[in-house]
Amino acid sequence: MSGESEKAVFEVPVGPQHPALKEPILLLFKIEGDIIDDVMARPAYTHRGIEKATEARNYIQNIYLCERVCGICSGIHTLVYTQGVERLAGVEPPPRAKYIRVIFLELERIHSHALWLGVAAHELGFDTLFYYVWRDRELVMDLLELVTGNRVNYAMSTVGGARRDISDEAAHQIKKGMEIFRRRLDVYTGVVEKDPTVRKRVVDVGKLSPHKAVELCAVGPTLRATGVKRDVRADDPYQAYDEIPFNVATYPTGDVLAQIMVRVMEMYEAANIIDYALDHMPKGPIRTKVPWNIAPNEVISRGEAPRGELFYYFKSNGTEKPERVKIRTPTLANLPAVCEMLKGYHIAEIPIVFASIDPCLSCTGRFAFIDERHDRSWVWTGEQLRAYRRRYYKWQNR
Amino acid sequence: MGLGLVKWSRIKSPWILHFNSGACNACDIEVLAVLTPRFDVERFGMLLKGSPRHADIIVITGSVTRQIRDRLVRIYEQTPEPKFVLAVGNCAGTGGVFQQCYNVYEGVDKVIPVDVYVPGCPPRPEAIIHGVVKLLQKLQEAS
Amino acid sequence: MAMESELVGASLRRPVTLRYPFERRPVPPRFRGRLSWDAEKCVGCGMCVQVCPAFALELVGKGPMAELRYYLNKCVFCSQCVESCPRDALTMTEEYELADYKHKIYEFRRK
Amino acid sequence: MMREALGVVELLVFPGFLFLSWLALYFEWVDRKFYAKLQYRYGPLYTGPKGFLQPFADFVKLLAKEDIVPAAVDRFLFTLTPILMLALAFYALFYVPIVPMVRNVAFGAFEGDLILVIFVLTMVGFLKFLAGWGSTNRFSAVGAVRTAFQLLGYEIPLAVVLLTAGMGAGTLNISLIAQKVASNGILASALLPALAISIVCFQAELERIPFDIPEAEQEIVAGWLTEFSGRRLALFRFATDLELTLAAALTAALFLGGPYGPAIPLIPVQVSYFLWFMFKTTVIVMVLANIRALFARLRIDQMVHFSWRHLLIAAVAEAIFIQVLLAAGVIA
Amino acid sequence: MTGLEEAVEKLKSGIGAENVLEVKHQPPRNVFVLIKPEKLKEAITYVMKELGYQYIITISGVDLIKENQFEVIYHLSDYSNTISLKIRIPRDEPKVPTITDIIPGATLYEREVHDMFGIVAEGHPNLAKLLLSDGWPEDLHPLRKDVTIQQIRERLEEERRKGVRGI
Repeated sequence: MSGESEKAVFEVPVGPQHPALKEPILLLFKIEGDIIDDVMARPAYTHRGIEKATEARNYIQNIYLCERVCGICSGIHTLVYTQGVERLAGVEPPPRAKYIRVIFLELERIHSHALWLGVAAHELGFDTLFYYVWRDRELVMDLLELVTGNRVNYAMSTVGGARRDISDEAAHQIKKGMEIFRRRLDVYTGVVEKDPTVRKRVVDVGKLSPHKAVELCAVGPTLRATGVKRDVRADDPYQAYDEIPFNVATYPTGDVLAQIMVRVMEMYEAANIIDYALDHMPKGPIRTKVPWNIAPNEVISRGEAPRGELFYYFKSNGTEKPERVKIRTPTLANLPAVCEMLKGYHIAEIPIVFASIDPCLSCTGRFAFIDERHDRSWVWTGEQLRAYRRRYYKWQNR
Repeated sequence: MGLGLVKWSRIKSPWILHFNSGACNACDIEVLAVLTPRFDVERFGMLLKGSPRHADIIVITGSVTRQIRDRLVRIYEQTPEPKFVLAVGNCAGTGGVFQQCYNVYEGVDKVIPVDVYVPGCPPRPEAIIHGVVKLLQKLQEAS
Repeated sequence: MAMESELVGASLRRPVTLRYPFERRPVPPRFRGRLSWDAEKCVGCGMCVQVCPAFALELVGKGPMAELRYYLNKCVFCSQCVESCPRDALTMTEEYELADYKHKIYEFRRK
Repeated sequence: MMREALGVVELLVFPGFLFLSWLALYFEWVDRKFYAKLQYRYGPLYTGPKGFLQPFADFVKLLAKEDIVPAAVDRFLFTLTPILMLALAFYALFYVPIVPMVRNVAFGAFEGDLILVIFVLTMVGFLKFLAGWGSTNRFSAVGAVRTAFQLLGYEIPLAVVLLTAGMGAGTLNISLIAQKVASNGILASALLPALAISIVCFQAELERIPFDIPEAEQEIVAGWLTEFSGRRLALFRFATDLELTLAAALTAALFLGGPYGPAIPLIPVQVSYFLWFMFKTTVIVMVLANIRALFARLRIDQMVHFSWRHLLIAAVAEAIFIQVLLAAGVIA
Repeated sequence: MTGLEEAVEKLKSGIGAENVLEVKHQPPRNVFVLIKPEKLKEAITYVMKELGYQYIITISGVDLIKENQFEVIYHLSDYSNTISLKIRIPRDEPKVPTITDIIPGATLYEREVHDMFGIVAEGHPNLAKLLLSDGWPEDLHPLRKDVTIQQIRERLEEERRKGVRGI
């Protein structure tokens, strides 16, 4: 092992506050020259203790707590939560509610993927694309605001149905918006596919093999970008997804380009789903009543968040508060995969590869990855950090 | 005269550092949205900076988790004077929906001083700009 | 290079920027802003306090004469209280410019 | 006596320090405004008319801000590099014809000043490396190493194309080259490929997208600039603006004739110099901003690869092309 | 007979029907199967190898404080159907065998359960702290039912007063 220590290996910590990371996480890289040798992540920075808090609040309060597990995929969190509680109570939401849920979930998927595409462009240093995508994302945000009343946390799904209806006028506006958005999407697809500098940065970068992806239990677009056709919407359909025809987008190459293309294709697909759902929305009520106290039971609830599979496990105990709510977010499932993807690439590729799984750490906040082969930890303890700080930041005014 | 010029320049050139102290991302994407063409705060001379050394205003989103507390203090210390803190969202204000969770400090002001609170969950981008304008007003009034 | 035609378009068109403090856009119809309370309708049942996920509401006093205290900086603007209120005493206003130098607490009073 | 007094004015006011400072801030404004315009934004808007005073406000604010010197840095380098970089950028600008008032050439013009300016350009790059290295922060260090790598990439093609202009004009005096290019249409059109190459090289020198690798915000925070704050940061930013001015003025002078151009009727020749200079340099800055808006960032190895594989070969080909034209007597 | 019922029958024959204590279907595509703890690895291997499941969704822990037991649930899936294998282990001696050798993707979930309940996955290569802060006391497991949020907060404040950082 003496040979290894002679190599110029040095550690670069990235985070918890770093421009590439919109959220706090500590990534510690072992770098050999310019090549990443090993990755360690510590996302405890966003751990807030939500699972414990759910046990102290009633089912209604928990809707909004779970909505704020993650601000970007807030819709799917409320949906999977409310779907789970409905299953616990043995209540079926009315058909129209199911369609409304599907519509705003797909709108959310578009907004999330557009957001991600912008952030990915930003990580590549392509700020113009970032600004353009976000400009057009505002279109979707306006539609979401029109339908739900808020830009980000929609509070749209509730236990027993949907809280707000979609009027014919709103439906018309959504369709018009989707039409415009599709045209803009064509432009961006062209840019990503043709621009030489973008291609240089994304083709054959952050490769993941389908075998490895399945083995590390990756989910969602990260898995689909390796060509594995898995999507909870198709495999375990919930809400109205079994009545709506759609394709599961996959891309075979497994690099960052594939991650981008899968998400772009999903945006097209989501626009189609929205159009179809608006056309086939049944008339009728949008809510049913659900009892305040829920008898002892246990269920699981799954849904396809923009980032992959979202999973809730519920256990009720006959009171107004749940006995146990377990939340498994997609980013947690994808982090081992991204650590695998990063190895062997340049420092310059950290931002884009890490961003390529669309990390949503606030969801996760419960994870630290240490390479299991080497079984060594480089988590800096508080003491080490303070020593480093004392050494370094003993600054003075002049 | 000289002081007036300095004050004027401070009001006209507030550079921000975005710090996520354990937020749910909603406020973060709205803070980002504020920079994008629809709202474009570069109109006010605001630039998003990556290094705390270059920043004047620290925009903090999130309910300050226990793990991030020391980092927050450190970032605050690294920022050169004069510095201002904008707490965006109610998590940064009081903990919001995460009050009474075991791993949060319930607000940035429990750890470092805050100049302006922007309520909202998340605040609309307009509300964030309004918060910044309020902060600049405070600067204006301060002698 | 694929963006050049877009850039040319941008250089010829007006910016899309909303010059916010000087230019406003209408608030959407379902917007959830600051809470307001109607003393006439409230019967003090406390339902709103029970469902509030962020502990932003507090009943001062008991029964029909109870008054409401609203912690603006705790509210998450979910409007569950509005929905749960049996008498429709609560509404969400369109007010969103709420930034301030300190925490704001609204003491809703019966006249 | 009159001549000396004019010389002092030329040095200090116009087109000396004061005007150059104004010019630097003006170019930053043009750059930011046009970049924003390309992105459907306004850019700076409320600081002075159309945000014109924004760079000035940034500069004053940074001057008045607390200046933090981390304990681990090399104090000598930390203090020296911003001042030296500013001084060098100013120094080089006195050899570039901007608005020649007295002698019809740049203030410090002499035969061979092109070599000096090329040397200064290299030194500026080297100072960036020293500044980052002296900071000892990991991000700064990585940024510094990248600066040095990048220098290896663009420096030689840049020098080759700049000297090509000199070859074509038969002199190494920047002002004389500019005069020659302005009066010789064939030479000017033969130098157009060199203009394109030099713009790409200057984009790299100025560390702007797609070559902002040493400052890549998403990767290494602010690169070699990470640890600088307050006054030092203000000086660095100002020096970078001056570098932009230098790049624009030098490119304009060597390939587009700088301030020299067809006389505009009814106005004195100095005013026409001013108008031509402002027009040409502003267009160059806008082209630089357009490039900035058009690309994603390259990786450092891709950048060096690109420079050696494409830029250098193109630059040498251009030099040979000019030589052939000279030998064939096409360029008089 | 649906695919899942068939799968459960196969599982019963695979690990022995006497080791399957309880089967509870949650339509449409989930089943909870309570098995004996000592048969856990065998059951998971059977599900993964013989039934062709590839994917572990997560591992949930539940504190059954009244029975003085922990329930650990392994949610295995073939992306469409889910078999939730449950085991119950004594609260005083919270140990389960690791399954990382069968499913590499399960490492994080085992560590999460370790953090939250103190359930040790024996044989796990590295059970370091996952999501709790650096200065978190080793004996405090937040999701156990015998501590309330208030108690956790008080404990952490006390630790901080003692000088422990990172909480």
